[in-house]
Amino acid sequence: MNIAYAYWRTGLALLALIVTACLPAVTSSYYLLGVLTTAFYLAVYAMSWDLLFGYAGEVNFGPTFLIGLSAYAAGLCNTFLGWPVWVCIPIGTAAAMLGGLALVGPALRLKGPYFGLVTLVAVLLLGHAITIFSGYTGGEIGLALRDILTLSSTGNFYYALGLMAITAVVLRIVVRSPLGLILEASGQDSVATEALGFSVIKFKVLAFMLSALFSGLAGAMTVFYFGTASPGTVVVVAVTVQIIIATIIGGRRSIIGSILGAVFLVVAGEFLRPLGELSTTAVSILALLVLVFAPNGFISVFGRRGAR
Amino acid sequence: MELLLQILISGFIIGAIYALGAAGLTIIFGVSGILNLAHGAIVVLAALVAWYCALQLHMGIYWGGLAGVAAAVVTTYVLYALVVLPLSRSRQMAADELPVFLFVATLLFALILQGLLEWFFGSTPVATPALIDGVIHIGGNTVPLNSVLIGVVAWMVLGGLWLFISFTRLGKAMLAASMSPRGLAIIGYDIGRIHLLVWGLYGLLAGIAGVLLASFIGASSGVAINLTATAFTIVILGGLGNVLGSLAAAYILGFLGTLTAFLIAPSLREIPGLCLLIIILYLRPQGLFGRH
Amino acid sequence: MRSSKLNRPLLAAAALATGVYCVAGALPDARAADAIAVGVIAPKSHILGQAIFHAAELSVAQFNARGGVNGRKIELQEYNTNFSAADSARAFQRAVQSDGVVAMVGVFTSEVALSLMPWSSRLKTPLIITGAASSQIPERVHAQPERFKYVFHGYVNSAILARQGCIVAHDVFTNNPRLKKYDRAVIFSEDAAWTKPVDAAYQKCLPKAGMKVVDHIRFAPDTSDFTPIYSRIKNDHANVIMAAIAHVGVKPVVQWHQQQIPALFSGINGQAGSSKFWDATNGATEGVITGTPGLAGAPLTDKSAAFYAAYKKRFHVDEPAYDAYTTFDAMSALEDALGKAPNTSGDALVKALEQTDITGVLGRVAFHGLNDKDAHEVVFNEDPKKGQSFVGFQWQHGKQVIIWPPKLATGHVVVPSFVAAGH
Amino acid sequence: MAILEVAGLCKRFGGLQAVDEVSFAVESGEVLGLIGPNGSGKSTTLSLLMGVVRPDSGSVQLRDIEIAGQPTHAIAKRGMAMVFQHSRPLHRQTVLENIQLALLPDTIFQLCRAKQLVQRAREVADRVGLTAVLHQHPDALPFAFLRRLELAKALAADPAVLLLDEPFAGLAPRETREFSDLVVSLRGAGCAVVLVDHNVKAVAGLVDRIAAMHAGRKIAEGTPEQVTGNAHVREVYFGKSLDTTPQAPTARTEHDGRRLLETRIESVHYGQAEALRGVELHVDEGEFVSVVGLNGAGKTTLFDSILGFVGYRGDIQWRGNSLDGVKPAARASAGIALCPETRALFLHMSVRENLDLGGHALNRQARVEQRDQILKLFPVLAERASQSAYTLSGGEQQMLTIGRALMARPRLLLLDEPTLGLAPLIIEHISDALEQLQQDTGLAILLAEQNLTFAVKHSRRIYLLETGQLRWHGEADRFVAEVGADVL
Repeated sequence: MNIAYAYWRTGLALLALIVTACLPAVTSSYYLLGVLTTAFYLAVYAMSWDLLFGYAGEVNFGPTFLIGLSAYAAGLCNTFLGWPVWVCIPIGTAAAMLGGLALVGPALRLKGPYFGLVTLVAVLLLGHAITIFSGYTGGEIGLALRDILTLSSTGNFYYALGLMAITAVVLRIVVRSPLGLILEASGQDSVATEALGFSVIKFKVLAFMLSALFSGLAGAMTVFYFGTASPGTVVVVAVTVQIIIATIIGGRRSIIGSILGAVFLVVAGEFLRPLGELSTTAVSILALLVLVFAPNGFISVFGRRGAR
Repeated sequence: MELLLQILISGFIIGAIYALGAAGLTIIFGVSGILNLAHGAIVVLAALVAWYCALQLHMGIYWGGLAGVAAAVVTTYVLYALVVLPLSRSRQMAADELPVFLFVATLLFALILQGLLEWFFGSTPVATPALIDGVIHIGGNTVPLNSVLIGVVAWMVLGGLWLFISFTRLGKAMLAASMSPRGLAIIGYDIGRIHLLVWGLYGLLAGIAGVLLASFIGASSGVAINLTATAFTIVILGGLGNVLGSLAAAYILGFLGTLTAFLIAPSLREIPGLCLLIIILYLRPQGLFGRH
Repeated sequence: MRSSKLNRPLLAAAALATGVYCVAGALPDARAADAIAVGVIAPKSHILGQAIFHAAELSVAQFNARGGVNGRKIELQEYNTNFSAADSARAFQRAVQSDGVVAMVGVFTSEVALSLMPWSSRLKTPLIITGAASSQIPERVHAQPERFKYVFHGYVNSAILARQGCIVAHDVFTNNPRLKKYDRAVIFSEDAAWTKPVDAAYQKCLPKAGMKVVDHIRFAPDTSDFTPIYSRIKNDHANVIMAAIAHVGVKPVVQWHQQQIPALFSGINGQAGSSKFWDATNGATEGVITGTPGLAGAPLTDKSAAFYAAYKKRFHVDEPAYDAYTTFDAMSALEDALGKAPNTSGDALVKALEQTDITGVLGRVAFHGLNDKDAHEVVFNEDPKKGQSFVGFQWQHGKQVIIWPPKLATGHVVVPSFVAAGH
Repeated sequence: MAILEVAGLCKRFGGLQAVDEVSFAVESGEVLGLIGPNGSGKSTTLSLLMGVVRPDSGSVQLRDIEIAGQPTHAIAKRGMAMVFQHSRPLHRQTVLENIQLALLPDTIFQLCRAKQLVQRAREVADRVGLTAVLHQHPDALPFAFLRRLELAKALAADPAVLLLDEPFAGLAPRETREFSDLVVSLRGAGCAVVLVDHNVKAVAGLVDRIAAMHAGRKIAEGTPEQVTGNAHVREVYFGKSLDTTPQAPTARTEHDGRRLLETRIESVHYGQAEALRGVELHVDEGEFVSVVGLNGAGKTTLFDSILGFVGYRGDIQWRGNSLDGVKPAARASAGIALCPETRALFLHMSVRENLDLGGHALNRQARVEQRDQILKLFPVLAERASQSAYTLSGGEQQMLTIGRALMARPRLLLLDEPTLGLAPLIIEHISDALEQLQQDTGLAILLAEQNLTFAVKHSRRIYLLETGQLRWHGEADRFVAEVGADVL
């Protein structure tokens, strides 16, 4: 271990954080802050997803199952029970973690795309449930919340930045720790990892719990940022697609990669707005190009060894 | 009795269209091991092009349909040449990660295609004219001749596919490739060409399914994802790579949905299918009719 | 090896920071022109979205030609919702915080409309929703007037539409001496939140209109095959389908026609209002009856015909969709308010909008007060002199023929042969 | 006192009794070799011991504690460790970190590395000779080091019993020796070792005892000499008798001596592992040549190179022309037919369809003629012509594989282990068919075999392939005398 190198890296990450945190002082564009707020929440989704996909080796095509559970649990608590935001967010997160627990069973039994399909179906079922119970959930129209996090753009920016920073730090500590080592090993070859004396189930449960924790937090905070919870923002497959694209074009198995990917995705979408209705298509084309020609993502462009 | 007959007739037509779409998907998986998420988008493309050519360019329904199928085949080759081939040859990822990358890449392709379709044709649903007008009465049920024709055409195409696979050398080679690509290579077949053939055939089937769909119930860019999901459910239920299994699964799913809509509530139509899928995946991951 | 390792995070961080600051630099913070920016927001790929953009453009062009707000022109900024609540929220922020937009008009999907309401209050910018019919819009404004006072609803809510559907049905076919009795109705709704108040209103008003509700069917919005549903309707011996559909449109109508279901297709049918519906269904819509705020320049007011002519000339479109009319009237109200408000602040505009009383293309334009049940919703009345009004029409030979109200009617209702034969 | 005692272990996969009543015992400090041909159940036995696969019945006692049926990690904690044949180290971590992984406790409450962890990892690395590469990443290491890394991970927990699954596969001879020495050194540490390999010879110098397996059963146990001398074992490995002198030259028709195939392969690599090195051989027209060698020697790789399925350095010539850049399909069409060890049949197609696909390049009439000829050669296939290939017995499938290859009227037939897992009677049958074939058509055959009897009986010349290199080359008659005894 090169201690100086580790310090360097921590220093740089801190520098990037400080630079970003100073942004509200530099720019008077609340709009930019709004864009970045969305990007930061997406980054949290992406990091949580990557913990499962990149490290634990689980192809989860239903991150919005966890996000949606949390968003709606928190939203319902706020709308119908009138509980304050800071109570609803933990409740939502707990719902997401229960959902994560429910996914562990299939994850242990099924491989790769098959597990992916189960998670996809879980999302579809959640969507159907929202429609069926539209009396409570508001169906396709969505749920209007009584409260929001804060009115201030700067405030929302710092909430999102804070969550992203905490997520990044915690996940980074986890994946760099002995725990992360075992997690990665069990994702790569669960039989061999078992043979080294690790009970893989325990670590898979942990991975799902961590992923659910952060995507749940972000999901609940997202709805309190928007002021509404609707399938279009937290459940539909399009959101999943965004998360997957952000992770992969940023560079999987990399915390900073997920952040880069998410920020790129959102900011590129804004930049390409002059293209009108083709802007989303243009972003997809860009993402596809990255995927085909640099499958290891942006992060590989910055001189990192192939993440095999 | 009348109700039962209605369920049977309705299930027959819907099942045939489902089967048509899923047959191509499952062949692709059998031969190349690729789960193509752009499926729904390609089906919709065929439907919209057929509609556009038939009505906006006044080419008539038959030429329009042909144009739709041709568009699907061309797009399929574009997908193969620009996305699938380069990724399969890429050395930048571990071999076991390739399926996931292909999965995501086809998903992106679907999004791009969907965006372009929306831009060109708009997102409003459209339906092509009926191929023939009139209705027939079967046991007290009114059935449009067009629906009967669609069911018949779908079955004829499925029959043609069966004939192709069972009785032509190329078709047999294709089937053989899904059992043992290596076996095919050692007897002197160029696997690359077989892949080209399979993707072309897939485009053809998806295109025909799209054109029939446009005539039967209409299509819009928004339904692409649902079409993909349905086709996937069928393919997984039937066992990946198993054409006959897909056929059976298409009918099981078609009848299950129709029965639910008839007997319980139309709004719950999709749910039994999804639950069945989860149960099957859990108990029998190789599908109801999977071989392996 | 070592150096590239060191470079990676450095480069990544640098890229991130540069990217962020590039965006900061690239986006203008404020507008420098003296024009007043007004935003219009809708999905660009959809017919209903295009109608919103067109109507707003036409209104602004005419307004600016008349001299604008004391010489200041209005500049229209267009935003795409992409049907996504998240995209729309971002677009709204951009509009207000970056493009200096003072008010926003548009939106026809309820999900997007409801998700924009909190942003309207947060950004203190008036939002006039011109396409979505959710009754939740006025309900929420009514429930939290302080918070949602910036939101106006330039279209009537779905409960009113349902009641209007009953009235049209009653006048046109239930109580039409020329026709056999059409009095057994099935409520036929897509399973969505917006249809719940519609269904409730149908349950109440259909018996009043002389019809018996024989069944109530709700189906999934992604239903592809309606055969089972139509079988049930046939088994019910119903002869009227009172629809509440918007997301589905082509499929039920095409299958109704193909399977020759012996029941009139009436009620709320979001897509059938569009002139392109004939092409989209290949004429299967022949005989479908529905209502819409404005149609073919039906002369509800003295402005209707001029708008219709100008719209057709400018955009080469056969027929403006319903939300072209509502958007045009909302824009007129906004232009009026801009002229009367002391400044362009959100609160001043809200005050001015609340005072609106002008004649639009659909009738009088005025908004309910915050204390009314339909808070900040445009006033509806069957008499165009008292409020926004409504026509009923039927698709006949590729044309939308007005069949209600009688004094505007350009034709009579025609019962499709397979419906008539079914009795 | 035995530290590991296995009694009556059984495992069934569908219709296959993979492990059948296997019993043995290993003591501390003892090395037991478990040998057997492919598919004899030895690897499954290891999996059963480790708990990767649950046994149907039987007992496994480790230090007198019953562990059969327990989960793998529990068995590992009781002192069992295993080196898998195909393992994937963490590629983004260094060797040192990979070893640290194996030293970690099984708990989720560990966010910091314990101080002594690195020290212990270094010690383990030192024990297996990885000290020099501690800070390198696995994908930068030669294959032999990866094997050592796996050994290091297995040794990290100081296991009482170490299971090694084909530890020498893919290693060069020198590397094999070094690795053997490592294993021997474990004996001193009181560790019991169970080692699986095909090859008696490779393990002879290192094991105390050998248990030989065949078709799921243990057929012999004893010292290497005892097992090598065991008649049953010899029969399983070499057929009825090794002493068969080459038969009358009826099998070898006159060949006109024109060169058909000539390989000058410098090397073939699979990732880090070197599979072939310096293989120069040739086959003349009408000739019957064998490449003999045990499993893992590189025979299949050689055939794959000839058909162009794997990349190679060097050159392969077909009738005087280089095959460089020629695709597999074109090589097959040029007259090289392969019968792979896996058979690669189209299992869900009928026998006739399989044959017809083999002759796809012929016109209809020629195809029918050729098919009739092959059905005459293998009459049993004619009876089963419309049955699906998967319903055939192993022998029939092998015949079908050969038949399909012959449908294309090849000049050279590559036969990869045609006798594997087949009953002697069937082997006789195939043997007769091949003889007749050569007589009738003058086809050249290149056979890869570990069944020496079969190879010696038919071939004119024999190449001996060992760990990817040619060890010996000569006339078949000289083979038994010069190297026969050495091969076992």
